[in-house]
Amino acid sequence: MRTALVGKPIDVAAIAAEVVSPEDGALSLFIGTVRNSNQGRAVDAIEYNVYAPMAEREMTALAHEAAAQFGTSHIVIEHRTGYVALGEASVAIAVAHPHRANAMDASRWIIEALKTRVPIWKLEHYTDGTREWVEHGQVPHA
Amino acid sequence: MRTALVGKPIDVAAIAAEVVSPEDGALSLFIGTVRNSNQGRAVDAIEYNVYAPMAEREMTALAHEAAAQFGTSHIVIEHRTGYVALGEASVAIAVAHPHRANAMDASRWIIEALKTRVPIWKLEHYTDGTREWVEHGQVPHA
Amino acid sequence: MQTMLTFDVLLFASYADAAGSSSIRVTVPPGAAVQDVLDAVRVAAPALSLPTRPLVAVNHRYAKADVAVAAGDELALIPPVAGG
Amino acid sequence: MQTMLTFDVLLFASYADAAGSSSIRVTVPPGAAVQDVLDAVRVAAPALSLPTRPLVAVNHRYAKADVAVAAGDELALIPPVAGG
Repeated sequence: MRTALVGKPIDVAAIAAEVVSPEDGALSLFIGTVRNSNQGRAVDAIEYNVYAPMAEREMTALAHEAAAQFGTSHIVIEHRTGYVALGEASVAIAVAHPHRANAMDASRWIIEALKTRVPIWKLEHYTDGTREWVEHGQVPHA
Repeated sequence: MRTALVGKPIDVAAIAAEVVSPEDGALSLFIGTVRNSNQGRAVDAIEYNVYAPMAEREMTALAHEAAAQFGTSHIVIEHRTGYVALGEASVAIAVAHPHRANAMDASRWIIEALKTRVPIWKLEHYTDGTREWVEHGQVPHA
Repeated sequence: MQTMLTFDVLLFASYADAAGSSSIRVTVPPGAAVQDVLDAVRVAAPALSLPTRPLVAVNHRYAKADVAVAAGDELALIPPVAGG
Repeated sequence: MQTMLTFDVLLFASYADAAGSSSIRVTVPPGAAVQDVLDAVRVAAPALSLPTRPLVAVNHRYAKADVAVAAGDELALIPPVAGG
Protein backbone atom coordinates (compact mmCIF):
# COMPACT_ATOMS: atom_id res chain seq x y z
CA MET A 1 0.00 0.00 0.00
CA ARG A 2 1.39 3.39 -0.98
CA THR A 3 -0.08 6.85 -1.51
CA ALA A 4 1.77 9.90 -2.78
CA LEU A 5 1.47 13.44 -4.00
CA VAL A 6 3.83 13.75 -6.94
CA GLY A 7 5.27 16.68 -8.87
CA LYS A 8 6.35 14.69 -11.92
CA PRO A 9 4.49 12.66 -14.56
CA ILE A 10 2.89 9.48 -13.21
CA ASP A 11 4.51 6.25 -14.44
CA VAL A 12 1.53 3.95 -15.03
CA ALA A 13 3.62 0.89 -15.93
CA ALA A 14 5.73 1.24 -12.79
CA ILE A 15 2.62 1.46 -10.61
CA ALA A 16 1.10 -1.58 -12.31
CA ALA A 17 4.27 -3.59 -11.71
CA GLU A 18 4.50 -2.38 -8.11
CA VAL A 19 0.95 -3.24 -7.06
CA VAL A 20 0.52 -6.77 -8.41
CA SER A 21 1.59 -9.67 -6.17
CA PRO A 22 1.82 -13.36 -7.15
CA GLU A 23 -1.56 -14.16 -5.59
CA ASP A 24 -3.35 -11.47 -7.61
CA GLY A 25 -5.35 -12.38 -10.69
CA ALA A 26 -6.71 -8.92 -11.44
CA LEU A 27 -5.49 -5.34 -11.56
CA SER A 28 -7.85 -2.42 -11.88
CA LEU A 29 -6.31 0.91 -12.81
CA PHE A 30 -8.12 4.21 -12.94
CA ILE A 31 -6.30 7.14 -14.50
CA GLY A 32 -7.67 10.66 -14.52
CA THR A 33 -6.32 12.72 -17.39
CA VAL A 34 -6.42 16.41 -18.25
CA ARG A 35 -8.86 16.87 -21.09
CA ASN A 36 -8.96 19.66 -23.62
CA SER A 37 -12.32 21.10 -22.69
CA ASN A 38 -14.76 21.49 -19.82
CA GLN A 39 -18.24 22.96 -20.06
CA GLY A 40 -17.50 23.89 -23.65
CA ARG A 41 -14.41 25.94 -22.76
CA ALA A 42 -11.04 25.03 -24.30
CA VAL A 43 -8.57 24.02 -21.59
CA ASP A 44 -4.79 24.49 -21.76
CA ALA A 45 -3.68 22.89 -18.49
CA ILE A 46 -4.80 22.26 -14.94
CA GLU A 47 -3.04 23.62 -11.91
CA TYR A 48 -3.62 21.57 -8.76
CA ASN A 49 -3.60 23.33 -5.42
CA VAL A 50 -3.11 20.87 -2.57
CA TYR A 51 -3.29 21.07 1.22
CA ALA A 52 -0.43 18.60 1.31
CA PRO A 53 -0.29 17.22 4.87
CA MET A 54 -4.05 16.78 5.04
CA ALA A 55 -4.26 15.38 1.49
CA GLU A 56 -1.61 12.81 2.36
CA ARG A 57 -3.47 11.91 5.52
CA GLU A 58 -6.79 11.52 3.67
CA MET A 59 -5.26 9.48 0.84
CA THR A 60 -3.69 7.13 3.38
CA ALA A 61 -7.01 6.87 5.22
CA LEU A 62 -8.80 6.06 1.95
CA ALA A 63 -6.33 3.31 1.15
CA HIS A 64 -6.77 1.74 4.58
CA GLU A 65 -10.56 1.95 4.39
CA ALA A 66 -10.55 0.37 0.93
CA ALA A 67 -8.20 -2.37 2.14
CA ALA A 68 -10.59 -3.26 4.96
CA GLN A 69 -13.69 -3.07 2.79
CA PHE A 70 -12.41 -4.93 -0.28
CA GLY A 71 -9.89 -7.33 1.21
CA THR A 72 -6.62 -6.26 -0.33
CA SER A 73 -3.72 -4.09 0.73
CA HIS A 74 -2.38 -4.05 -2.83
CA ILE A 75 -3.30 -0.43 -3.44
CA VAL A 76 -1.35 2.48 -4.89
CA ILE A 77 -2.72 6.02 -5.18
CA GLU A 78 -0.76 8.88 -6.76
CA HIS A 79 -2.02 12.41 -7.35
CA ARG A 80 -0.20 15.16 -9.20
CA THR A 81 0.46 18.61 -7.76
CA GLY A 82 1.04 21.87 -9.59
CA TYR A 83 0.68 22.24 -13.36
CA VAL A 84 -0.45 19.21 -15.34
CA ALA A 85 -0.44 19.44 -19.12
CA LEU A 86 -3.18 18.27 -21.49
CA GLY A 87 -3.32 14.49 -21.79
CA GLU A 88 -1.19 13.87 -18.73
CA ALA A 89 -2.43 11.79 -15.82
CA SER A 90 -3.57 13.82 -12.82
CA VAL A 91 -4.39 10.82 -10.64
CA ALA A 92 -3.72 7.09 -10.75
CA ILE A 93 -5.44 4.48 -8.59
CA ALA A 94 -4.25 0.90 -8.83
CA VAL A 95 -5.78 -2.03 -6.96
CA ALA A 96 -4.79 -5.68 -7.33
CA HIS A 97 -6.73 -8.61 -5.87
CA PRO A 98 -7.03 -12.35 -6.48
CA HIS A 99 -10.46 -11.70 -8.05
CA ARG A 100 -11.56 -9.02 -10.47
CA ALA A 101 -14.78 -7.83 -8.85
CA ASN A 102 -12.97 -6.70 -5.70
CA ALA A 103 -10.22 -4.95 -7.65
CA MET A 104 -12.72 -3.03 -9.79
CA ASP A 105 -15.04 -2.19 -6.89
CA ALA A 106 -12.13 -0.93 -4.79
CA SER A 107 -10.62 1.32 -7.44
CA ARG A 108 -14.00 2.84 -8.15
CA TRP A 109 -14.72 3.39 -4.47
CA ILE A 110 -11.37 5.09 -4.05
CA ILE A 111 -11.76 7.56 -6.92
CA GLU A 112 -15.26 8.50 -5.79
CA ALA A 113 -14.11 8.98 -2.18
CA LEU A 114 -11.00 10.87 -3.26
CA LYS A 115 -13.12 13.38 -5.17
CA THR A 116 -15.27 13.92 -2.08
CA ARG A 117 -12.71 14.09 0.71
CA VAL A 118 -9.14 14.78 -0.33
CA PRO A 119 -8.29 18.50 -0.10
CA ILE A 120 -7.13 19.13 -3.65
CA TRP A 121 -8.44 21.85 -5.94
CA LYS A 122 -8.10 22.39 -9.64
CA LEU A 123 -7.58 25.70 -11.37
CA GLU A 124 -8.43 25.33 -15.04
CA HIS A 125 -6.35 27.42 -17.41
CA TYR A 126 -8.27 28.18 -20.58
CA THR A 127 -6.83 28.87 -24.01
CA ASP A 128 -8.34 32.39 -23.90
CA GLY A 129 -6.01 33.23 -21.01
CA THR A 130 -8.64 33.09 -18.24
CA ARG A 131 -8.56 30.70 -15.27
CA GLU A 132 -11.23 29.33 -12.97
CA TRP A 133 -11.44 27.11 -9.91
CA VAL A 134 -13.45 23.98 -10.62
CA GLU A 135 -15.77 22.96 -7.86
CA HIS A 136 -17.40 19.55 -7.90
CA GLY A 137 -21.13 19.80 -7.70
CA GLN A 138 -20.97 23.01 -9.68
CA VAL A 139 -19.69 21.60 -12.95
CA PRO A 140 -19.53 18.18 -14.56
CA HIS A 141 -16.12 16.63 -14.34
CA ALA A 142 -14.18 13.56 -15.38
CA MET B 1 -10.56 1.03 -31.38
CA ARG B 2 -8.25 -1.97 -31.61
CA THR B 3 -8.44 -5.60 -30.52
CA ALA B 4 -5.67 -8.16 -30.80
CA LEU B 5 -4.52 -11.63 -29.85
CA VAL B 6 -0.86 -11.30 -28.91
CA GLY B 7 1.94 -13.80 -28.41
CA LYS B 8 4.23 -11.45 -26.48
CA PRO B 9 3.97 -9.63 -23.13
CA ILE B 10 1.32 -6.91 -23.07
CA ASP B 11 2.70 -3.36 -22.84
CA VAL B 12 0.31 -1.62 -20.46
CA ALA B 13 1.91 1.82 -20.79
CA ALA B 14 1.76 1.67 -24.58
CA ILE B 15 -1.92 0.75 -24.49
CA ALA B 16 -2.68 3.56 -22.04
CA ALA B 17 -0.91 6.06 -24.29
CA GLU B 18 -2.66 4.70 -27.38
CA VAL B 19 -6.22 4.82 -26.06
CA VAL B 20 -6.40 8.29 -24.51
CA SER B 21 -7.42 11.18 -26.76
CA PRO B 22 -7.35 14.90 -25.90
CA GLU B 23 -11.08 14.96 -25.10
CA ASP B 24 -10.80 12.11 -22.56
CA GLY B 25 -10.69 12.82 -18.84
CA ALA B 26 -10.67 9.23 -17.64
CA LEU B 27 -8.97 5.97 -18.49
CA SER B 28 -10.10 2.67 -17.00
CA LEU B 29 -7.70 -0.24 -17.39
CA PHE B 30 -8.44 -3.80 -16.42
CA ILE B 31 -5.54 -6.24 -16.42
CA GLY B 32 -5.96 -9.95 -15.82
CA THR B 33 -2.80 -11.54 -14.45
CA VAL B 34 -1.69 -15.13 -13.93
CA ARG B 35 -1.84 -15.88 -10.24
CA ASN B 36 0.10 -18.47 -8.33
CA SER B 37 -2.82 -20.57 -7.17
CA ASN B 38 -6.36 -21.59 -8.05
CA GLN B 39 -8.68 -23.67 -5.91
CA GLY B 40 -5.77 -24.21 -3.52
CA ARG B 41 -3.49 -25.68 -6.19
CA ALA B 42 -0.11 -24.09 -6.90
CA VAL B 43 0.03 -22.78 -10.46
CA ASP B 44 3.18 -22.53 -12.61
CA ALA B 45 1.83 -20.96 -15.78
CA ILE B 46 -1.29 -20.76 -17.92
CA GLU B 47 -1.45 -21.96 -21.51
CA TYR B 48 -4.14 -20.25 -23.56
CA ASN B 49 -5.80 -22.19 -26.37
CA VAL B 50 -7.56 -19.86 -28.79
CA TYR B 51 -9.90 -20.31 -31.73
CA ALA B 52 -8.19 -17.36 -33.35
CA PRO B 53 -10.44 -16.19 -36.19
CA MET B 54 -13.57 -16.48 -34.07
CA ALA B 55 -11.90 -14.93 -31.00
CA GLU B 56 -10.83 -11.96 -33.11
CA ARG B 57 -14.34 -11.63 -34.50
CA GLU B 58 -15.91 -11.76 -31.01
CA MET B 59 -13.40 -9.29 -29.52
CA THR B 60 -14.12 -6.85 -32.35
CA ALA B 61 -17.86 -7.32 -31.84
CA LEU B 62 -17.46 -6.67 -28.09
CA ALA B 63 -15.57 -3.45 -28.75
CA HIS B 64 -18.25 -2.23 -31.15
CA GLU B 65 -21.07 -3.12 -28.75
CA ALA B 66 -19.30 -1.36 -25.88
CA ALA B 67 -18.68 1.70 -28.07
CA ALA B 68 -22.39 1.96 -28.87
CA GLN B 69 -23.50 1.31 -25.29
CA PHE B 70 -21.01 3.57 -23.47
CA GLY B 71 -20.37 6.28 -26.02
CA THR B 72 -16.70 5.95 -26.78
CA SER B 73 -14.64 4.32 -29.50
CA HIS B 74 -11.49 4.73 -27.42
CA ILE B 75 -11.17 1.05 -26.62
CA VAL B 76 -8.23 -1.35 -26.79
CA ILE B 77 -8.49 -5.06 -25.97
CA GLU B 78 -5.48 -7.39 -26.04
CA HIS B 79 -5.45 -11.07 -25.04
CA ARG B 80 -2.42 -13.30 -24.81
CA THR B 81 -2.13 -16.64 -26.58
CA GLY B 82 0.02 -19.64 -25.66
CA TYR B 83 2.04 -19.82 -22.44
CA VAL B 84 1.79 -16.94 -19.99
CA ALA B 85 4.08 -16.92 -16.96
CA LEU B 86 3.11 -16.13 -13.38
CA GLY B 87 2.48 -12.45 -12.81
CA GLU B 88 2.22 -11.63 -16.49
CA ALA B 89 -0.85 -10.01 -17.97
CA SER B 90 -3.16 -12.40 -19.83
CA VAL B 91 -5.65 -9.74 -20.88
CA ALA B 92 -5.76 -5.95 -20.97
CA ILE B 93 -8.86 -3.84 -21.52
CA ALA B 94 -8.48 -0.09 -21.80
CA VAL B 95 -11.32 2.38 -22.22
CA ALA B 96 -11.00 6.16 -22.29
CA HIS B 97 -13.93 8.58 -22.13
CA PRO B 98 -14.50 12.24 -21.24
CA HIS B 99 -16.15 11.05 -18.00
CA ARG B 100 -15.07 8.37 -15.55
CA ALA B 101 -18.34 6.49 -15.01
CA ASN B 102 -18.58 5.52 -18.68
CA ALA B 103 -14.94 4.46 -18.86
CA MET B 104 -15.27 2.23 -15.77
CA ASP B 105 -18.65 0.80 -16.78
CA ALA B 106 -17.38 -0.02 -20.27
CA SER B 107 -14.20 -1.80 -19.18
CA ARG B 108 -16.16 -3.87 -16.69
CA TRP B 109 -18.81 -4.76 -19.25
CA ILE B 110 -16.11 -5.84 -21.70
CA ILE B 111 -14.24 -8.15 -19.31
CA GLU B 112 -17.48 -9.81 -18.21
CA ALA B 113 -18.63 -10.29 -21.80
CA LEU B 114 -15.21 -11.48 -22.91
CA LYS B 115 -15.26 -14.22 -20.29
CA THR B 116 -18.68 -15.34 -21.52
CA ARG B 117 -18.30 -15.21 -25.28
CA VAL B 118 -14.75 -15.15 -26.61
CA PRO B 119 -13.53 -18.65 -27.54
CA ILE B 120 -10.40 -18.83 -25.41
CA TRP B 121 -9.55 -21.60 -22.97
CA LYS B 122 -6.97 -21.85 -20.24
CA LEU B 123 -4.93 -24.88 -19.36
CA GLU B 124 -3.49 -24.45 -15.89
CA HIS B 125 -0.07 -25.97 -15.36
CA TYR B 126 0.46 -26.88 -11.71
CA THR B 127 3.75 -27.07 -9.88
CA ASP B 128 3.17 -30.81 -9.29
CA GLY B 129 3.42 -31.37 -13.06
CA THR B 130 -0.30 -31.88 -13.70
CA ARG B 131 -2.45 -29.73 -15.98
CA GLU B 132 -6.16 -29.03 -16.16
CA TRP B 133 -8.56 -27.07 -18.34
CA VAL B 134 -10.30 -24.35 -16.38
CA GLU B 135 -13.96 -23.95 -17.18
CA HIS B 136 -15.82 -20.90 -15.97
CA GLY B 137 -18.83 -21.81 -13.94
CA GLN B 138 -16.94 -24.82 -12.66
CA VAL B 139 -14.27 -23.02 -10.65
CA PRO B 140 -13.83 -19.55 -9.24
CA HIS B 141 -11.53 -17.39 -11.29
CA ALA B 142 -10.04 -13.94 -11.41
CA MET C 1 -29.89 -37.30 -55.72
CA GLN C 2 -27.81 -34.63 -53.95
CA THR C 3 -24.29 -35.05 -52.63
CA MET C 4 -23.77 -35.68 -48.92
CA LEU C 5 -22.03 -32.91 -46.93
CA THR C 6 -18.71 -33.61 -45.24
CA PHE C 7 -17.27 -31.39 -42.48
CA ASP C 8 -14.11 -31.47 -40.42
CA VAL C 9 -15.63 -30.08 -37.22
CA LEU C 10 -13.04 -28.18 -35.18
CA LEU C 11 -12.40 -29.16 -31.55
CA PHE C 12 -10.64 -27.14 -28.85
CA ALA C 13 -9.29 -27.45 -25.33
CA SER C 14 -11.00 -30.22 -23.31
CA TYR C 15 -12.99 -31.40 -26.34
CA ALA C 16 -9.81 -31.84 -28.38
CA ASP C 17 -8.17 -33.68 -25.48
CA ALA C 18 -11.16 -35.99 -25.04
CA ALA C 19 -11.38 -36.79 -28.75
CA GLY C 20 -7.60 -37.06 -29.12
CA SER C 21 -7.83 -34.83 -32.16
CA SER C 22 -8.28 -31.18 -33.12
CA SER C 23 -11.07 -32.04 -35.56
CA ILE C 24 -13.51 -34.78 -36.34
CA ARG C 25 -14.88 -35.67 -39.76
CA VAL C 26 -18.62 -36.18 -40.14
CA THR C 27 -20.97 -36.64 -43.08
CA VAL C 28 -24.57 -35.41 -43.06
CA PRO C 29 -27.32 -35.37 -45.71
CA PRO C 30 -28.09 -32.29 -47.81
CA GLY C 31 -30.33 -29.84 -45.95
CA ALA C 32 -28.84 -30.83 -42.59
CA ALA C 33 -28.80 -28.44 -39.65
CA VAL C 34 -26.38 -27.95 -36.74
CA GLN C 35 -28.31 -30.55 -34.73
CA ASP C 36 -27.63 -33.21 -37.37
CA VAL C 37 -23.92 -32.42 -37.27
CA LEU C 38 -23.95 -32.76 -33.46
CA ASP C 39 -25.69 -36.12 -33.70
CA ALA C 40 -23.10 -37.29 -36.20
CA VAL C 41 -20.24 -36.09 -33.96
CA ARG C 42 -21.68 -38.08 -31.04
CA VAL C 43 -21.67 -41.21 -33.17
CA ALA C 44 -18.22 -40.59 -34.65
CA ALA C 45 -16.55 -39.69 -31.34
CA PRO C 46 -18.32 -41.27 -28.37
CA ALA C 47 -15.25 -40.57 -26.18
CA LEU C 48 -16.00 -36.85 -26.52
CA SER C 49 -19.10 -37.16 -24.28
CA LEU C 50 -20.53 -33.78 -25.25
CA PRO C 51 -22.94 -31.93 -22.97
CA THR C 52 -26.63 -31.98 -23.94
CA ARG C 53 -26.50 -28.66 -25.73
CA PRO C 54 -22.90 -27.85 -26.64
CA LEU C 55 -22.09 -24.47 -28.16
CA VAL C 56 -21.51 -24.62 -31.89
CA ALA C 57 -20.00 -22.00 -34.17
CA VAL C 58 -20.70 -21.79 -37.90
CA ASN C 59 -18.28 -19.56 -39.77
CA HIS C 60 -17.03 -17.97 -36.50
CA ARG C 61 -20.49 -17.17 -35.14
CA TYR C 62 -22.45 -18.96 -32.45
CA ALA C 63 -25.25 -20.88 -34.16
CA LYS C 64 -28.44 -22.49 -32.83
CA ALA C 65 -29.29 -26.14 -33.43
CA ASP C 66 -31.74 -25.39 -36.23
CA VAL C 67 -29.34 -23.37 -38.37
CA ALA C 68 -28.77 -25.02 -41.76
CA VAL C 69 -25.24 -25.95 -42.75
CA ALA C 70 -23.82 -25.77 -46.24
CA ALA C 71 -20.79 -27.05 -48.09
CA GLY C 72 -17.70 -25.02 -47.19
CA ASP C 73 -18.97 -23.87 -43.77
CA GLU C 74 -16.41 -23.86 -40.98
CA LEU C 75 -17.95 -25.70 -38.04
CA ALA C 76 -16.54 -25.77 -34.51
CA LEU C 77 -17.59 -27.12 -31.14
CA ILE C 78 -16.98 -24.54 -28.41
CA PRO C 79 -16.29 -25.83 -24.87
CA PRO C 80 -17.24 -23.48 -22.00
CA VAL C 81 -14.95 -20.51 -22.60
CA ALA C 82 -12.39 -19.38 -20.02
CA GLY C 83 -10.54 -16.38 -21.34
CA GLY C 84 -9.36 -13.45 -19.29
CA MET D 1 -7.91 35.60 33.22
CA GLN D 2 -6.83 33.19 30.48
CA THR D 3 -4.91 34.16 27.38
CA MET D 4 -6.82 34.64 24.15
CA LEU D 5 -6.14 32.14 21.34
CA THR D 6 -4.67 33.33 18.07
CA PHE D 7 -4.76 31.26 14.87
CA ASP D 8 -3.52 31.78 11.35
CA VAL D 9 -6.35 29.95 9.62
CA LEU D 10 -5.16 28.44 6.32
CA LEU D 11 -7.00 29.28 3.10
CA PHE D 12 -6.84 27.47 -0.24
CA ALA D 13 -7.95 27.81 -3.84
CA SER D 14 -11.00 30.04 -4.29
CA TYR D 15 -10.97 31.04 -0.61
CA ALA D 16 -7.36 32.21 -0.82
CA ASP D 17 -8.14 34.13 -4.01
CA ALA D 18 -11.19 35.81 -2.45
CA ALA D 19 -9.31 36.78 0.70
CA GLY D 20 -6.20 37.77 -1.23
CA SER D 21 -4.13 35.74 1.21
CA SER D 22 -3.23 32.14 2.03
CA SER D 23 -4.14 32.59 5.69
CA ILE D 24 -6.10 34.88 7.93
CA ARG D 25 -5.31 35.73 11.55
CA VAL D 26 -8.12 35.56 14.09
CA THR D 27 -8.30 35.76 17.87
CA VAL D 28 -10.88 33.88 19.91
CA PRO D 29 -11.45 33.48 23.65
CA PRO D 30 -10.22 30.44 25.59
CA GLY D 31 -12.64 27.54 25.29
CA ALA D 32 -13.64 28.56 21.78
CA ALA D 33 -14.91 26.04 19.25
CA VAL D 34 -14.65 25.80 15.46
CA GLN D 35 -17.83 27.87 15.13
CA ASP D 36 -16.22 30.77 17.02
CA VAL D 37 -13.25 30.68 14.69
CA LEU D 38 -15.57 30.75 11.69
CA ASP D 39 -17.42 33.76 13.11
CA ALA D 40 -14.13 35.55 13.65
CA VAL D 41 -13.01 34.76 10.09
CA ARG D 42 -16.23 36.23 8.70
CA VAL D 43 -15.57 39.46 10.59
CA ALA D 44 -11.87 39.59 9.70
CA ALA D 45 -12.34 38.79 6.01
CA PRO D 46 -15.80 39.83 4.78
CA ALA D 47 -14.57 39.56 1.16
CA LEU D 48 -14.25 35.83 1.65
CA SER D 49 -18.08 35.40 1.70
CA LEU D 50 -17.98 31.88 3.12
CA PRO D 51 -20.87 29.46 2.62
CA THR D 52 -23.20 28.89 5.58
CA ARG D 53 -21.40 25.78 6.75
CA PRO D 54 -17.89 25.71 5.31
CA LEU D 55 -15.73 22.65 5.83
CA VAL D 56 -13.08 23.14 8.48
CA ALA D 57 -10.05 21.00 9.27
CA VAL D 58 -8.36 20.91 12.66
CA ASN D 59 -4.93 19.31 12.59
CA HIS D 60 -5.59 17.79 9.14
CA ARG D 61 -8.96 16.25 10.03
CA TYR D 62 -12.42 17.47 9.15
CA ALA D 63 -13.98 18.94 12.30
CA LYS D 64 -17.55 19.84 13.20
CA ALA D 65 -18.55 23.29 14.40
CA ASP D 66 -18.68 22.28 18.08
CA VAL D 67 -15.14 20.89 18.24
CA ALA D 68 -13.00 22.82 20.72
CA VAL D 69 -9.82 24.46 19.48
CA ALA D 70 -6.60 24.77 21.45
CA ALA D 71 -3.37 26.72 21.19
CA GLY D 72 -1.11 25.21 18.54
CA ASP D 73 -3.92 23.63 16.48
CA GLU D 74 -3.58 23.94 12.72
CA LEU D 75 -6.86 25.26 11.37
CA ALA D 76 -7.85 25.36 7.72
CA LEU D 77 -10.93 26.27 5.70
CA ILE D 78 -11.58 23.69 3.00
CA PRO D 79 -13.38 24.86 -0.17
CA PRO D 80 -15.38 22.19 -2.05
CA VAL D 81 -12.68 19.75 -3.12
CA ALA D 82 -12.00 18.97 -6.78
CA GLY D 83 -9.21 16.43 -7.00
CA GLY D 84 -8.90 13.64 -9.50
